Amino acid sequence: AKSEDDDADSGDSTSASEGDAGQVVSSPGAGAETCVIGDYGAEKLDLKTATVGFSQSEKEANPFRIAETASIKAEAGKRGVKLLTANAQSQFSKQISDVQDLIAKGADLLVIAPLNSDGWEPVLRQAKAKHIPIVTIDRKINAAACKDYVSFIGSDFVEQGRRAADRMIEATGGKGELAILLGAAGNNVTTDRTKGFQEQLKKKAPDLKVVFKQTGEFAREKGQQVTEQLIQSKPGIDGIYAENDEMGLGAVGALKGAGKKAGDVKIVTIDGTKNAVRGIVDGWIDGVIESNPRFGPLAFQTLDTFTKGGKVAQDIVIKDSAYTKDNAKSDLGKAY
Amino acid sequence: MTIDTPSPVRPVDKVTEGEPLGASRSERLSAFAQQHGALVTLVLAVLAAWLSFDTFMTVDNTQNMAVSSAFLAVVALGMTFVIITGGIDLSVGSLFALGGVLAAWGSQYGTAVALLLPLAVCGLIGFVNGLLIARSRLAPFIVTLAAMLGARGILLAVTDEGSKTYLVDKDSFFATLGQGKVLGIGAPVWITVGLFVAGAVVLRRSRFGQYVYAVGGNEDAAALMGAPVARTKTAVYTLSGLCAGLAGALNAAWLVSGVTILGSGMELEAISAVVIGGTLLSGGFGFISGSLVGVLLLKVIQNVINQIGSLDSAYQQVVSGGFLAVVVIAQTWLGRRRRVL
Amino acid sequence: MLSVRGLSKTFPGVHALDGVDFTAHAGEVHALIGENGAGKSTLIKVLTGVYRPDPAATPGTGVITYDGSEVEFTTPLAAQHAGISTIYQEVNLVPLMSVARNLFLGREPRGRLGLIDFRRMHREAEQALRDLGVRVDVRRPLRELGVGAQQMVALARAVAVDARVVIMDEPTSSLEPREVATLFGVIRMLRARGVAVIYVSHRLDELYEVCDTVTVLRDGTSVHSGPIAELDRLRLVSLMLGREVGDVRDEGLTNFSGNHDTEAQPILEAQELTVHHQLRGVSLAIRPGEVVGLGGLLGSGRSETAKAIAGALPPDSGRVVVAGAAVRTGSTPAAIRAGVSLLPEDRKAEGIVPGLSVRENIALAALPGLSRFGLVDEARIDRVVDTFMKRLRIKASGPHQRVGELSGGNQQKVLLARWLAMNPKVLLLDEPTRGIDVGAKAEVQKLIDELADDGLGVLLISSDVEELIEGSDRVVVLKDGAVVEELTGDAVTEDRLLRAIAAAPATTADPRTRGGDDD
Amino acid sequence: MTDLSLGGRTRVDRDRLLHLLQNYGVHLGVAVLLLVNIAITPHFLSAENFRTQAVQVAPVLVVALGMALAIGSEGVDLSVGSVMALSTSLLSLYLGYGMWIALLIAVLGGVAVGVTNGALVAFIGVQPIVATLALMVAGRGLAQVLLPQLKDVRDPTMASLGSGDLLGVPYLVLIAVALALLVAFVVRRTTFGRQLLAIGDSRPAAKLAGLPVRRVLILVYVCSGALAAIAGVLATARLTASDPTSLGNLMELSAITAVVVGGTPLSGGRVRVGGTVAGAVLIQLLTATLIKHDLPPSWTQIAQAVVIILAVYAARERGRR
Ligand SMILES: Nc1ncnc2c1ncn2[C@@H]1O[C@H](COP(=O)(O)OP(=O)(O)OP(=O)(O)O)[C@@H](O)[C@H]1O
Ligand SMILES: Nc1ncnc2c1ncn2[C@@H]1O[C@H](COP(=O)(O)OP(=O)(O)OP(=O)(O)O)[C@@H](O)[C@H]1O
Ligand SMILES: [Mg+2]
Ligand SMILES: [Mg+2]
Repeated sequence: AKSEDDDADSGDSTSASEGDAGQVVSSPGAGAETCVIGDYGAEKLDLKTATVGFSQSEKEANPFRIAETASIKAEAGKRGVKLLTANAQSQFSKQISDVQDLIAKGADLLVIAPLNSDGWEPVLRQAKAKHIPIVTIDRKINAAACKDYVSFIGSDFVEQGRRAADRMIEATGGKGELAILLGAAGNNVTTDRTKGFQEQLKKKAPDLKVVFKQTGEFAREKGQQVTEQLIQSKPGIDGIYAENDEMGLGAVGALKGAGKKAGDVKIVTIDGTKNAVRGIVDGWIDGVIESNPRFGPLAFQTLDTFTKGGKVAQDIVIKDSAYTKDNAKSDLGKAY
Repeated sequence: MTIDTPSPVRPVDKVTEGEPLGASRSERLSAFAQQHGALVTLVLAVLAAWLSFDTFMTVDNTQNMAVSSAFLAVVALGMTFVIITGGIDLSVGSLFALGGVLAAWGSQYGTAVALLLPLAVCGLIGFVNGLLIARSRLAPFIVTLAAMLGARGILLAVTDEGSKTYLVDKDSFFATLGQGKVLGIGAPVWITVGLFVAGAVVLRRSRFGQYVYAVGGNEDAAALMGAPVARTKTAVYTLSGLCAGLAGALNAAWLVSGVTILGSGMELEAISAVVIGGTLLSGGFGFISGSLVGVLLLKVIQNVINQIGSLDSAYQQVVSGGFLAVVVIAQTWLGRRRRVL
Repeated sequence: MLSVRGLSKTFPGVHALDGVDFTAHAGEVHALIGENGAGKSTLIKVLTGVYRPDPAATPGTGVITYDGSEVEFTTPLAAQHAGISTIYQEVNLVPLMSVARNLFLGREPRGRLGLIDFRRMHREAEQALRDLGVRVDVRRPLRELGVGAQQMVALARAVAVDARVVIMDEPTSSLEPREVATLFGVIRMLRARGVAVIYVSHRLDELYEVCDTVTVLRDGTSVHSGPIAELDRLRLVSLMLGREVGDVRDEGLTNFSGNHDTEAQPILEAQELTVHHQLRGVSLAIRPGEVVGLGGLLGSGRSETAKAIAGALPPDSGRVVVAGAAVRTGSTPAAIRAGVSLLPEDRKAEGIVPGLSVRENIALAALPGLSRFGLVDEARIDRVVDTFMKRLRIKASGPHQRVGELSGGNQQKVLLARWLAMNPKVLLLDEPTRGIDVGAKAEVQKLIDELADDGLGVLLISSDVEELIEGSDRVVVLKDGAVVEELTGDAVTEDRLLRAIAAAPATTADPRTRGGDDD
Repeated sequence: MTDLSLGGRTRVDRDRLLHLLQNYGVHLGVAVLLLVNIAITPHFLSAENFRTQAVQVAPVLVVALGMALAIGSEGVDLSVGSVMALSTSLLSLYLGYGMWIALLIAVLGGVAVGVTNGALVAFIGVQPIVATLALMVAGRGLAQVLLPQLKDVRDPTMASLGSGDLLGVPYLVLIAVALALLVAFVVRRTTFGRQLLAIGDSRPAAKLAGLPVRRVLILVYVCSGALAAIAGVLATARLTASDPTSLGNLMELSAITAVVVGGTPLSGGRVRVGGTVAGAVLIQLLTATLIKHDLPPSWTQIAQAVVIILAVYAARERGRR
C-alpha cells in the first residue's frame, strides 16, 4: 500500500515521543487528602516484580486513547514492570469483565481508564477482597478514595469546560449566540464539560447565549453534519464550543463547505490533538483546552510511591495547558 | 458428497424432539452434532483454554464468567422465544439499559418497586411491539428497531439526557439480588438458571410452547389449525421485553447503579448467542438450552481473548467475527450433511 | 345444521363469492363442486372464520346460521370450538413439528401442573393414525412424510375432535386408491354419527360414491343445489361449466386420444438413479412423442424419480442422458438447458412465485431467452404471456394479478404455461391435474396429447389411475424406490396396474426406509 | 379479462385511497415534513439548505440502494457500515497511487466482502442476517487494523468530489441519483432484476424453475458491498478524512430503515427504488428538523421511532381477511 503520506513530507509521522509533554500535577497536594497503603488495607510490594493490569475503555483509534495506552505501555516497559492489558471497545459490561479477568489473571495492581464513573461495585469488591490497589486515570470512579480505590489521576472536566468558556468569552468579546457540540449522550465527560462551560458563561458573560446544543457523538463526521444543519438554521451563529477536537474539526469542515472564512465563527475545542492545534495556526480555531493523555509516568510514579508505603494524593489533578494563537505554533510539537 | 443449497422455506431436516427412532448411526451422530454443536464447541473451547492458560479454570475466573454471562443469558432467553416464532427483537439492548435505570431509580422505594417498575415498562414496550407485529402485521425487524430508538429516547428523557445516574443502596435487599451469593455462587446465576429451567418447561411442555413452534413453523397453517397466532406473537414479544427489563434490573443490582451507557450492541450479541445455540432464525426450530450454551461460548471466547492479553483491539474484532462465521458455517454444514446422507 | 344465505366475499379486484346460498344438513355428505376459481375454497374459509364475509347489502343476507342460530366466527379457532373442523385445500400443517404435535396442536392431553403428557399424546396419535391405516413414527417431523401421508394426518386431526360439521377441501387430490377407500370409510362413519360432511372434489366418481347432496358453484354464485342422485354426470359438468349438455358430450370427460409412435430412439434415458433411502437404481426411457406413466403407491418414489431427472435432487449415482448427451445431474439449470422441465408436485411451495404476477411467473424460466444482453424484451414477453393465457384459459383479472391470489387450478395452469414457453424436449409432470376442474383437466390432458404428437417426451405421474391408464402409452411401476414392472401396449390396463402395485404388501410411509424428503 | 363486477363507488374510492396511501405514504410523509418545515423552520426555503440535506443523505441513499437489493432477495446485509469503514481505510491507504486507483481498490474491497457474504449465503446456506453479522464485526476490525486511526485526506480530486458541483448540483448528489436510476433500471429491466425478485419471493420455486440462484445471490451481495464501498468513498470525500472507527456506524440500521419505510417488504420479492429514495429523504428531513429546532436527543430518538412506525403502518399490507 502507498498512502498519501508515503512520499509527502508530512508532520503527521512525527512520533508521539517527540516533544512529549509529560503530565504536571496542578495541585501538589498540600492540603489535599492523601492515602497510604495501611489505610487502604493492602500489603507493601515491589513494583518491579509486580504485575500491573491496565484496562482501557475505548479502542485505540483516536489520538487520545492511542497516546494514553502508548504512554502506559512505554512507562511499564521503561520500569520493567509486567503489564496486562484489556480493551473494552466502548462496552461498559465488557470493561467490568475485563477488569475481573485481569484480577483473575493475577494482576497485583490495577490502572483503569473507566468508560463510566458509576457501576464499578462488582470490580471494587473483588479488588478489595484481594487488596489490590486501583488507580483510575482520566475519568473518576464514583466511590470512596483510599477505600475503594487509591487515587484518581486526571483532568478536571468541569474545569476544562470553564476554561473553554473563558476562551470563548475572550474570542467573542462576551456577546453573541453560541452553539455547543455535545459529546456522546450519557457520558460523564459530556456532562461535566457542558456543566463547567455553562456555569462559567452564566457567571461571567450572561450576554453569551447558548442557542443550540446537539450531540456530535465525539466524531468528526457527526460534528460536521450537525454544524451543517446549524449554519443553515442559524446563519448568525457567533461561536461553537466543541467538546472534543474531532467534532471541532468537523465543524471547521462544515464552515469551510458553507463558504465561511476563518474567524467568522469562533471555535473552541477540548483535547489538544495535533490537527486541532494546527487549526489554530490556520486561524480556524480560536482555542484548544488541553486534556493530557500521557498518564504513564504519573500513574506508575503514584503506584510506586504507594506500594513503597509513601503518601499519595487521592485526587491528582493534572495541569492541562491550553493552546491559543500565541503558543499554537511553538507548542505544536507538544500536541498529540 | 454433493452439495446442495438448502431452501429457506423448508429448512434442513430437524428432529423436533427426542431421538430419531429409526435413524442410522451416522444420521444420529450428525443429528446430535446439529443439536449440540454449540455444546461440543463449548466443551472443546473450554478444554483448550484450560490447557493453555492456568488462570482459566480457577474458581474466580469461572465465577466471573458465570455472573457476567447471566444478564446476557436472560436476554437471550426471551430472544429464543421470539426467534422460534420466526421473529426478531432488536429492542432488547435498549430495554436492558432502560430496565437498569428504572430499577436503580425505583430501588429507593424498595425492592418491589425496583423489580416491578422495569418489568412493567419494558413488558409494556414489548407488548406494544407484539401488538404492532401480530395485529398490524408490521415486520418485527422494523418495529423492534423503532422500539430500540424509542426506549433509548425514554432512557435519555428519564436521566436528564443521560447526565444523571441513579444509584442503588448497597445494603438494600435489591442489591443482594445482584451481589449476594448462595452456596458460593452468585445470585444472578441462580436466578438465571431458574429462569432457564422455567423457560424450557414452558417451551417444551406447555401448550403455549407448542403454539410458539407452530407459529414459527408455518404461521398460516397454525392459524388454520386454530392456534391463537396473534396472541402467541404478542406474548413472545412481551416476554422478551420482560426478560430484557429483568436482566437490566438484575444488572443494576449487580452494578448498584443504573448505568446509562449499557446495552448498545447487546441485541446482536443475544441474537448471535441464540443462533449459535442452534435455533433457526427462520423460526419453527430451536431450544432454550442451546441459547445458554451460545451465551457461554461467546463469554469464553471473550475471556480467552483477554487471557491472551496482548491482542490489539482491532484484531479482537476480527477474531470474534471470524469465530462467529466459523461456528455458523460448521452448524449449517452439519445440518446439511445430515440431510444429504 | 350449517347454512348461508346471500353470502358475498370480495378481494381487491375479485368478486370471489357473490350471493351464495348453501345449506348442509346433519347426517348428510354434501358435495361442493365447481370449476377452478368458482369460489369453493373461499366459501369454506368464510364459513370457518378464516375470511370475513362482506357486510350484507340487504338485511337477512350474508349471514351464517349454525345449529339454528346466527353466528360469526372471527377465527378458525372459534369455528373449531363450535364444532366445525376443516381440512383445508393445501395441506396445512407445521412441517418442522412432529406428527403427534401436529395432530394434537391446541388440544394436547395434559397431566399434572397443566404440562403436556407426551407419552399419552404419542400413544393416542399412533392409535389415531393406525385407525386410518397409516403407520409412522409420530415423533418424527411431519415434513419427512409424503404429501399423501400428511393429508392423512390432517384427516386424523379433523376427525379426532367431536366435530358436528367436517369440511374437506379436496382431500383426495394427493391420496392413493387405498387411502381414498379409508377416507370414504371415515366419511361414512361420520355420516352415521350424524355429522354434516362438506366435501369438495374434482373427481366425479368420488362424488357419486359418497355424497348425498350437491351444490354447484359457478363464478361465485350457487347455480344448483339438490340430491346428487338426481343429476347425471353430464348434467353436473354442464352445470359447472355453464354450458349445454350437448357441448360437453362432444368434448368428453377424459381427453386422451389414442397411442403415439413409440419406435423412435429415446430422447431421455435415466440410468440406475440411486438416492440414498429414496431411489434404488431407477432406470427408464422416454421416446419423443411418447407419454410414459409412472405408477406406484404413495411414497414409492415417483416424485423423487422426476426430481432426480430434473436435477432438483442430486442422485448418489446414475446418469441422465438427453438426446444422446449426458446431462450434469443435480443441477436444475443444466437439465433445463438440455430441455427437461419439471412441473413439481408441491405447487404452492415449489412451483409458483406467489408475489409475482401471472406474467412474471410465466416468463420466469424463459427469461434468458426473452432478453437481450441481460435486458428483458417486454414486448416479446407480452406476446408469449398473451398466447399462453389464452391457450390455457387462465382465469385471472389480467396478466398483472399476483399468482398467489389465483385459485389452485389456475396456478397450475400458470406453471404449465411457464414450461411450455420454454419449448422443452421432455416434460416431467408430477400430478399435473391435481386440483384442476374437469374443464381444465380435459384441456390439460388434451394438451399433453398434443405435445406428445408434436414430438415431446412426457413423463406423467398421477394418482388418478384412470388418467394414468388412458393417458400413458407405457407405464413404469415403482415400489419402494425401485422399478418393479413396466406395462406396455395392451398391458396398460387398470387391472394390470393395480396388480403390479399390489404385488407385495404395501406399507405406507415407513420411516425406516426413507431418507430426506424433497428439499 | 376485466369481467370483475365492481361494488359500490365509495368502496372503490376508499380502496383506491388506501392503495395510494400504501404505495405513496412515504412520499406523502416527505411532503408533509417539507410543508411543516417551510412553515416553522427559519431559513428552510433556501437552495443552500436543500443542498445540505441532499449532500447529507447521499451516502445513506447509496447504501440503502444496495440494501434494497439484498432485502428484495429475502436477505439483509448488516455488513454495509463496516464495508464503508473498510472502504475508507483502503482509500486512504492507496491514495498515494492517485484517486482513481485508490477508489478502484476501495470498491474492490467492498466487492470482496460481498463475495464472502454471498458465498456464505448461497453456497453454505448460512442465514443472511448471521452471515453478514459476522462480516460486520470482522470488517470493522479489519478496517481498523489497516488504518488504526483517523487520517486526513488531502488529495485535491477527493476534496472536489466531496464539495464540488456541476451546475449547482453537488457531485455527491449527482452520483447518488445516477446510482438510484441505475438500480431502478436493473430491477425493472434486466433478467437479473427479475430473477432476484423471484428468488426473494420463493427460493424453492426459483430453484426448480432453473434460475441460477447462487449466482444471483452472490451478485446481490456484491452489488450491496460495492454500493456500500462507494458510499464510503463519498463520505470520505465529504469529510476529507478517513475515519474507520466511526464511519458507517449504525449505517445498516439507517439503510434498512430507509428501505423498509420506503415500502419494500422485509419478506423479499419486491424492491421499490423510488420508495427507498423517499424513505432516506424522509429520515434525513426528520433528523434535520429535530436538529434545527435544537430538540434534545431523547426527543430525537422517540420522534424517529414514531415516524418509522407511522410510515410502515401506512404502507403495510392490509389484512387478508
Ligand atoms: N387471498 C385472495 N386474494 C385475492 N383473490 C383471491 C384470494 N383467494 C382467492 N381469490 C380469488 O377468489 C376466486 C375463488 O377462489 P377459490 O380458491 O375459492 O376457488 P376454488 O373454487 O377453490 O378453486 P380450485 O378448485 O382451483 O381450488 C378466485 O378467482 C381467486 O383468484
Ligand atoms: N426423511 C424421510 N423420512 C421418512 N420418509 C421419507 C423421507 N424422505 C422421503 N420419505 C418418503 O419417501 C417417499 C417418496 O416420496 P415421493 O413423494 O416421491 O412419493 P410419490 O410416489 O411421488 O408419492 P406422491 O403420490 O405423494 O407424490 C415419500 O412418501 C416420503 O414419505
Ligand atoms: Mg380450492
Ligand atoms: Mg410425491
